Order: sequence, then C-alpha cells, then structure tokens
Amino acid sequence: MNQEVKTKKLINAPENIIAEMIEGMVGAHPDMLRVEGETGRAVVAVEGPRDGKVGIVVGGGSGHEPAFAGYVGRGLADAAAVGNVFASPSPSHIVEAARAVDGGVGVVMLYGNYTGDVLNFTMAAEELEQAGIAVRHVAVADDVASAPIERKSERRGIAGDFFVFKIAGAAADLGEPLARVEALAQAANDATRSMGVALSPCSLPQTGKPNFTIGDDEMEIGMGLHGEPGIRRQKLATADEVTDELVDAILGELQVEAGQRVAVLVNGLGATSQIELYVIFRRVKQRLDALGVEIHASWVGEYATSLEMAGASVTMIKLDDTLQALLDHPCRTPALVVGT
Amino acid sequence: MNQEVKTKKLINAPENIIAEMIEGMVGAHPDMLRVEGETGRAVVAVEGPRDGKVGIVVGGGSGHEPAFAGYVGRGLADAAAVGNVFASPSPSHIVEAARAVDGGVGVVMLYGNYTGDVLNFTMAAEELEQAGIAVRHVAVADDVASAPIERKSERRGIAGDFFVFKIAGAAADLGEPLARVEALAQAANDATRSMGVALSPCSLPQTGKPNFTIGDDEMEIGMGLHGEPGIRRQKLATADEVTDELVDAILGELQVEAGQRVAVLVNGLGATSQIELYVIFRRVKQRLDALGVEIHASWVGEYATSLEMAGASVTMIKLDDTLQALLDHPCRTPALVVGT
Amino acid sequence: MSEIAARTLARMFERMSEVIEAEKDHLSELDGAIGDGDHGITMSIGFKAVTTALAGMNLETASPSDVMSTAASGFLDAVGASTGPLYATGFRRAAQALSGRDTLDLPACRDMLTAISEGIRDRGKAQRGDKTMLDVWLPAAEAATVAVANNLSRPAFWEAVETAAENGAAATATMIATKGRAARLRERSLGHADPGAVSAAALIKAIASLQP
Amino acid sequence: MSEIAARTLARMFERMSEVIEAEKDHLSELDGAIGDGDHGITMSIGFKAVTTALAGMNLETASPSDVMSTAASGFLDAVGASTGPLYATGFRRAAQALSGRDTLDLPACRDMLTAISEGIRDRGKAQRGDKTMLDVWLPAAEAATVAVANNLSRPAFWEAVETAAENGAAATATMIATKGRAARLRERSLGHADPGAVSAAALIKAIASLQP
Ligand SMILES: Nc1ncnc2c1ncn2[C@@H]1O[C@H](COP(=O)(O)OP(=O)(O)O)[C@@H](O)[C@H]1O
Ligand SMILES: Nc1ncnc2c1ncn2[C@@H]1O[C@H](COP(=O)(O)OP(=O)(O)O)[C@@H](O)[C@H]1O
Ligand SMILES: [Mg+2]
Ligand SMILES: [Mg+2]
Ligand SMILES: [Mg+2]
Ligand SMILES: [Mg+2]
Repeated sequence: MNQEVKTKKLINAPENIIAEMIEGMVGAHPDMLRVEGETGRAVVAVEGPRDGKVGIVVGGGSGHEPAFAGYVGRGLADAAAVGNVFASPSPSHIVEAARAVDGGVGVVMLYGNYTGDVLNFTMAAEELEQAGIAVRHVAVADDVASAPIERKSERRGIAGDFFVFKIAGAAADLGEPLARVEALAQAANDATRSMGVALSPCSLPQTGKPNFTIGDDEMEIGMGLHGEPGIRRQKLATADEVTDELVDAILGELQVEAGQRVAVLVNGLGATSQIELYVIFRRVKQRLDALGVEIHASWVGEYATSLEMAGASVTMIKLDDTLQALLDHPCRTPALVVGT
Repeated sequence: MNQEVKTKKLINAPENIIAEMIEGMVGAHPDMLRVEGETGRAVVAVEGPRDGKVGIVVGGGSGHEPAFAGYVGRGLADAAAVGNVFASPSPSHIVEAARAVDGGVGVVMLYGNYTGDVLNFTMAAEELEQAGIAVRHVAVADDVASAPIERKSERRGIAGDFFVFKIAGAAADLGEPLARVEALAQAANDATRSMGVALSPCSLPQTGKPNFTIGDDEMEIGMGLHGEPGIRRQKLATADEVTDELVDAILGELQVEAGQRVAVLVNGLGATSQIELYVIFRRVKQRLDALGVEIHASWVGEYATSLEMAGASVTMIKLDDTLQALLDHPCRTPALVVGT
Repeated sequence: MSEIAARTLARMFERMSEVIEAEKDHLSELDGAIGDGDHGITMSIGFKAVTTALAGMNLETASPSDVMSTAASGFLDAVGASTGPLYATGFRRAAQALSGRDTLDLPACRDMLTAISEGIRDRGKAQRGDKTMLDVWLPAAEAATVAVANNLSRPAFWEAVETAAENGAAATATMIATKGRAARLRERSLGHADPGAVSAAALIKAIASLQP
Repeated sequence: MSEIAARTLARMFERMSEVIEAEKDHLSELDGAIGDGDHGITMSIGFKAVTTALAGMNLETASPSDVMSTAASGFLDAVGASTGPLYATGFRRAAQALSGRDTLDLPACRDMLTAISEGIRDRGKAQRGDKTMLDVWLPAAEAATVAVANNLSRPAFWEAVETAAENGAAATATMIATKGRAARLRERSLGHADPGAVSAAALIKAIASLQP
C-alpha cells in the first residue's frame, strides 16, 4: 500500500478530535450530559451527582466509545474523564470530573487496568485527598487472556467495565456508603471475566496507519482493546469454534454450575456486524443452556470498542442476589437504559 | 489481493446465518422478542400485539441490523419479517408476521422503498386481504440522493425508517385506527430526509467479496444502504465538509425555519467509530443552531447499517406537535428505548 | 404422456439451477457494479429451492402446470428479493398457460415463454428498455412467437429464442436503468450489463440446450 | 546566571520536542508492534505542550527548577497516558534536585538525570530489565554519576551518558516485558525494542547534543 495513503476517517483536524467529539456527545444528549471545568474533558451527568451520594467517576482513553462518557447518567456514572485516543486522561481531567460529582461522602473511580490509567488516576487521587475528598478506586481486570489467574491483578480491563460500572453506579444511586460502593465494585470485578478476538486492526486518527498487521485469513485470540497483541494468532475459524474458545476460557475460571445465574455481554469492537454478534451470542447461550446456567440478562452490541477494529469479546458476570439487584437497578445514559 | 481470500467474518455456514442470527436475537432479548410461524422469519413482540390495536409490521433484508427486528417491541413495531442478507423477505415471511400481530383492526406494513420489498410486501398484502385482513403499506423514501424531488416516490429508504417506524408504532400503540396510523406514517415519511456517504465497501457473507471497489482516498456521496452507487465519487474530505454537503441537501428540501423543530439521527453504516459520528453530529447541530432551528431530540449510533460498511448518514425529520408527541411516546425494543 | 412433459420441465429446472450455480459469482459481481451484489446468491437460493420442491413431487402423476406452480412457490418462499415475486409470478402465469396441456410442443413452449415474460412485466411494471430481465424475456417470447408462426423446426425455434435472449442481455449494457436498484444510477449504469438480464439469458440458454 | 541556566533548559526541551517530532512515526510503529501504537503521538503532544508552557515563562527571572516544574505540569496536563505521570514525576523530581541551583554544571546535570530516573522508577514501580524507558534513564544516570566521579570533561560526560542510553534502548529488544501494555505479550515481546526506551534514548541524545 502507498505509504502516503492514510486510512479513511470522517474527521477534521486530528488534534481537535476529542474536543469535537465531546461537543457532539454533549450536544446530542443535552438532557443527560454536560461539560464541567476548565479542561473540557470532564463529562458530567445532568442528573445524578447529589449531596450525600458517593460520586462515581469513570474514565480512560478515547476510541472505546460508548466507553466512557456514554455511561454517564442517572443511576450509572456521575462523570467521565475523557483522555486522548488510547491514552489515559490526565490527573487534571480526572480531578475536574471528581470535583464535579463530589457529594461530600467520597468518590469511587473506576477504570480499566492499564499502566497509564492506574498512574493518572492514582496521581489524581493523591491530589483529591490532599483537598479532603475521600477517594477509592477499582481497576477493572476482566481479560482472562492478558495474564494467568495467579497474576489477575495484572490483567487488562476490557468490556467487563460495563458490568463493574453498572453495579457500582447502582450502589451509589441507592445511597450506599463509600466503602460499600468500593466493595461492590470490587465484587463485580471479581465476578467478571472476558475474552476477545480481533480480525482486523484499527488506526489512530493521528497516524492514519493500521496499528498492527494481520494476515487476510488470520485472527488474533485474546487481542486487547487497543490492538495490543493477544495470546495466539491463528487461521480464522467458525463463529462457533471461536466462541467456544472464549467461553471455555471464561467458564474455566468462573465455575458456574447448573441453577446459577450469569449476565452476558457480547461486545463488538467496532467493525463487526450485529449479525455476527448475535451468531456469537447464540453459541454462548447454547453453551450455558447445556450447563443449566441461567442467563439473567444479556446485551449484544458495541459497548467497549477499539475504534473501527473488527472483532468481538464475550463477557460474563456470575451473579448473586446482591449483584443481580444492582444490575437490574434503573439507569439512563446514552449507551444504556435499564428499567422503566 | 488473492482471489481465494474471503473477507473475514465471525460466522458459521453462510446459508444458516439468518436462522442463527434470529436464534441469537430472540435468545438475547427473550423479554421482548419471540419467533412465530413456520418459516422462522417472523420476529414478534412479546408485548405489543393486542386485540383492537393496529398491527405494525416492518421488514426488509438482513444486514441492516438493528433494522428490522431490533425495532420490535412495545410501542414500536409488533413484528419484523426478516429477509436474507440484502434481500426482501418473501411474502410467506411477511404474511406470518402480519398474522401474528393482527388484532382485528388491520395491519400497517412499513419498509424501505426498494423494488424487492415493494413487490414482496404487495404480494403479501394481496394474500392477507384475501384472508380478510385489512392492510396498508408505506414505503419509506427518505434518501434525497437517490432521485430528484420530482420523483420522490422512486427514492430509496435508508435510515429514515427509524423515524417513520417510531411514529407509526406510537400511533398504533395509542389506539389510532388503521387509516390514521397509515396517514401518520406517511406524514412522517413526507417530513423525513436523509443522505449518506460511504468510505468502504461491505461484503456479503455468501460471496465474501467486497461488493464494490473504491479508491484508498475516495468516498461515495449518496451511497445506498446496500452499497448501491450514489451520486458522486470524490476525494475524501473533512467531516465538516462532508456533513455540510449532506445537511445542505436535506435542508434544501425540508425548509425548516428559525423556531421550528427537527429531530436528528446521525447513523453509522457499520464500521464507523462513534467518535466520527459525534463529530458529524456536532457539525449538524452547529448548522441548525445557526439557523435557529431547535433540535427536539437526537440519536447518534448504528440504527440502519450496511453490514460492515464504513460511512454515515444524516437524517432529519421536521416536527409538528403531532409528530413530536408520537416521537416522544415510550417504547421498549432492543435497539431503542424511549421514555421512562 | 403427462409424465414425460412434467419430467422434462423438472429436468429443465435442474439445468437452470446448474447454470445459475456456474454463473453465480459472475452474476453477483455484475450486481455489485450497479446494484447490491447479491443477484447470484438470490438466483442460486431460488433455483436450489425449486429443485428441492420438485424433488418432493410425484412426476408420474403431476401435470406440467403442477410443476410450474410448485416451482413458483418454491422460488418465492425461499428468495424474496426482487427476483422472487418476478419469477414466481412468471412461473405462475406459465402454470396457467400450461394448464390442461400434456405435451411441451413448440406452441406450448411459446406460450410458456410468453406467460413468464408477461408475468414478470405485470408484477414489476417495467417496460422494454428499462434495463431489466424483461429485456431478455420479452424478446425471447417474441422470437418464439415468430418462430411458431414461421413453422420453424425445433432446433431453429430454440436457436432463435436463445439468440434473442443473448442479444437482449447484451443490449442492457447500452441502456440507462430506470427500474430496480440500478435506476438511481442513471447514466452511471451505462456500460454495465444488467445482472437480471444476464441471468435470464443464461436460464433461456439452459432451456434451449434441452430443446424441450 | 540563572537566566542562562533556565534558558539552556528551555532550549533543551525545544530540542527534545524537535527530536520527538522527527521520530514520531517511528515511535508509534514500535508501539504498534507491542503496545497500542500511540507512543509517538503522546510524546509529541507532551513535548509540544512543554514548549508552549515554557514559552509562557519569563526566562529572565525563572530558575532552572521553575522551568522543570513548568515542564512537568505542561507535559502531564496534555498527555495523560503512561508517559504523562512518568515524565511529570521525573521532571518534578528534577525540579527539586535543581532547586536553589543557578548553573547547569556537570554535577547538576548528573543530579537532574538521576532525579528524572528516580521519579520514573518511583511512579511506575518498574525495575531495570522490565523493558521500559527505565532501561535507558537508569543506566544514563549511572553513567553520569561515574563520569562526574571520574572527573570527565563535558564532552566525555555526555558521550558516556549518550552511549549508556543507546545501549540501554538496544538492550530492551532482548528483554521480556513485565510492565506496561507489552507485559501481556511476554515472550512475544522479544525482538522488539521498547518504544518508551527508544524515545528516552532520543531525548538523551537531544540533550547531549546541546552539551549543557
Ligand atoms: N421492476 C422490475 N421488473 C423486472 N425486473 C426487475 C425489476 N426490478 C429489478 N429487476 C431485475 O432484478 C434484478 C436484480 O435482482 P436481485 O439482485 O436478485 O434482487 P435485488 O435487487 O432485490 O437485490 C435486476 O438486475 C433486474 O433485472
Ligand atoms: N511502569 C512503567 N514504568 C516505566 N515505564 C513504563 C511503565 N509502563 C510503561 N512504561 C513505558 O511507557 C511506554 C509506553 O508509553 P505510551 O505508549 O506513551 O503510553 P500507553 O502505554 O499509555 O499507550 C512503554 O514503552 C514503556 O517504556
Ligand atoms: Mg496509549
Ligand atoms: Mg438484494
Ligand atoms: Mg441484487
Ligand atoms: Mg502506547
């Protein structure tokens, strides 16, 4: 391919892309989202933050839309700190988001477990604590492909964010105190497993170049949400074979038995059609049905993307009564509406 | 490229793809969707169809997910007839869907204005009428790029389906009689305009080949929802320039003035990131703001896709009080939840 | 001899299905240029469904008209798309034309071709020159009518029909589409043969090769 | 002569930004192989932000420590990512080390390099051999310490530092990543140089070229 040719995107100047996206998001959902602070990177719920309620701040790099600002709204996150494409937001972005949602009883910060996010949220927490705001954080680490279970704390956060954010958001909305919201977010994180597969690369708006190369007939099992290499590259297989591999890895750890309940998320990475996602979900359900495991709730669609990467991930959370009630708690955000 | 290499998809045997997708959809949304009849192609709302209510049947080829079955549910469509990829459902599929939702006061059928859909829905209507079921149909024709205004009845239906379905579904849910539901669907169709742009092709699961070729730096203005050629091919431009062209074509016909209201849909065709869609929405809003036109409601995301095509469309509907109230009426479907 | 005529028709549909399988990718490519790229797929699904439906019939007792009706329904239920209603209506009309007939003599073949083309025309409301499959079926039916009027031999009849079909298909490349998906292309459809016309010519060629 | 030292530092950051612009695409490509492909972009944004922030300072009155602090905040606010906190902490630590100093003599340069490397280490909790930028900054700081202890000349000091940095960057290709995004790659990271190490070596080379 001509070195000069960039991958095609409908954008303006790449350096303005985040500001323009936020302008568009807030403009499209003015009943749910607003921007607060100086940096323009703190997207805050119109309804949600209130005195006496634990504030929920989520965040991470851009390019994963609807994560993270799409989860801001009543019953879910109170604010999102929005980083550059594939780059954690800076402490100043995070501090602005946290200050906007502080209701006097502390803030829980949730993000995917990546070095950049851990470092920036940690620096932000240091600053907030100096200002007298109590902060807890939970780094979502659901990607079974990214490290063995003995090193679970090193695992990446991928689409499992969805369940952890939802459950923490519900707990905060219900008025749970800071330590309990943190514990429930951690419980959700402990009960959640994901694994993905990628078929094609994505390209950063600034470089306009595919961020990895992959053969015309290959897939990468365990690919990360930024195109970080996974555990194996192999010839493309059928949807059922691929789904079985993901489900096997997840169930191997989750240990769900007949009569137990899970919630399932089949997530598209950006360029994968809903037909494919539903074909994958069908196989996940066949597998769970065969085990007698009940699917309490399920979502199929784009919930944590990698720009226009082709591929998908499967996420399951093992539910007890507490987690289930929190998952069912109503919320209203651009990316997710639950309840009536 | 090697002629033998097929575009990559996460599927099983292509000939089973529709049955497997429907199994997945119904399995993922058992509270909203079920299948009725012999052919397996009529997806029916769990809640919705009822005696004395006009039945709403939507339908069309597959590959446009969430259209069409994703719009089935309380307050929107009562059933969808699901065709093969890019092929209208057959009369038998449509008849099954209509029979399942007939509440004794007639059925309104809504579909995009394509020869195949018109012919199949017409044959189905002939059969239904012989069986004593009153049928009306409205073929959505919102794509301004597909024919000049003098030949509006020849225009293709693209993402404008979204508004026409929503409004007709609300009218039926509110108990309006057959002729009135048809008239309101037609009014919505008359008030809706769309135009799209494509950056890359999609490929049918059966052929595995890109269904058109386009230069590495080109886009097709006015591309149809199946990759049918548009009105012009040109070098890729900025998001603002492209959006302006789409908005100009739409506003040139809609004639909205300061103080009037529209609803806006920025729709991704499959492989376009939400960042890009929000950047486009931002420009649409800038344009409408400059005119003093009020955006009553807006949606940004994938609502009528072309498999994994890259590109987007802009749709506007000019609202009067009646259409606005119907747009705001609650509904609950896999693809769209409105109201609380 | 109703068994023989019914069998011949069934064989005819088998041959049509074979030729479509062989041309499938080419037809989809033609459709990709001016339509949505699925014409080979829809025709393949349709004619496979027809042969499956016919395999379920007792051809000893079935009439030619029965075979045509079964083919029509089999095609329609499986296909949808534009071609489903068009061919189903054509085949149904042919079933009417063959009703009460036991042999596939040349007048019967003429009537069958005429009925198919009229069914397609009535269903699709297209006209000659609109760059559709009609630009093959209509001239083929006309050639059949002239051939019967001129008392042509069986080989000469089919040669005339096949030539008319081939010319009709080739001519679509010089037409501007006004019906179907390609209609929105207008001038840009020039130079591309219509996929439905090309498949129609292939079908007629398959029939002619049997010289029923 | 605090103006001169502050100016030198500001010039140093300008040179760093230039070298990052030149290496930007290469750094992103390295990151694409074992990470997320943005390292060139984040470094470019970061050092542009630093030069913008420094342009807003009055270098006549600013101390070297002020310059370092301003660089740290400018970098951090603009970048986020992994590199933001790492370099910001390194530069802040350097600001402390330079506090009260007016000249950039070789001991000051040694202390600056040491402070940067310690700040990065304390923030990122990585160790030598983890295949990160630390594998450049730590040996560079050590080389500086040895060079001062051995009373090397200014050119020899910087040559030693630059060589240590280059060797460190090259060595990362033989290491298995255990920190950062590449850590999940394990053995598959072998053979690929770490992008953060390569950019660190480029930064040190840029500083050395000025011989402050
Ligand atoms: N109104 C019509 N009358 C006759 N033939 C038509 C008409 N519209 C379309 N066609 C034929 O149908 C063909 C396309 O068929 P196909 O690709 O199978 O269906 P679809 O257009 O639904 O994808 C065209 O090439 C044309 O020959
Ligand atoms: N814990 C750590 N300590 C020191 N350096 C690190 C650490 N984690 C990552 N790095 C460095 O950061 C570099 C990646 O930076 P960059 O691509 O800008 O950020 P991100 O990983 O957030 O995309 C790696 O090449 C490595 O040198
Ligand atoms: Mg990054
Ligand atoms: Mg089609
Ligand atoms: Mg077609
Ligand atoms: Mg990186």
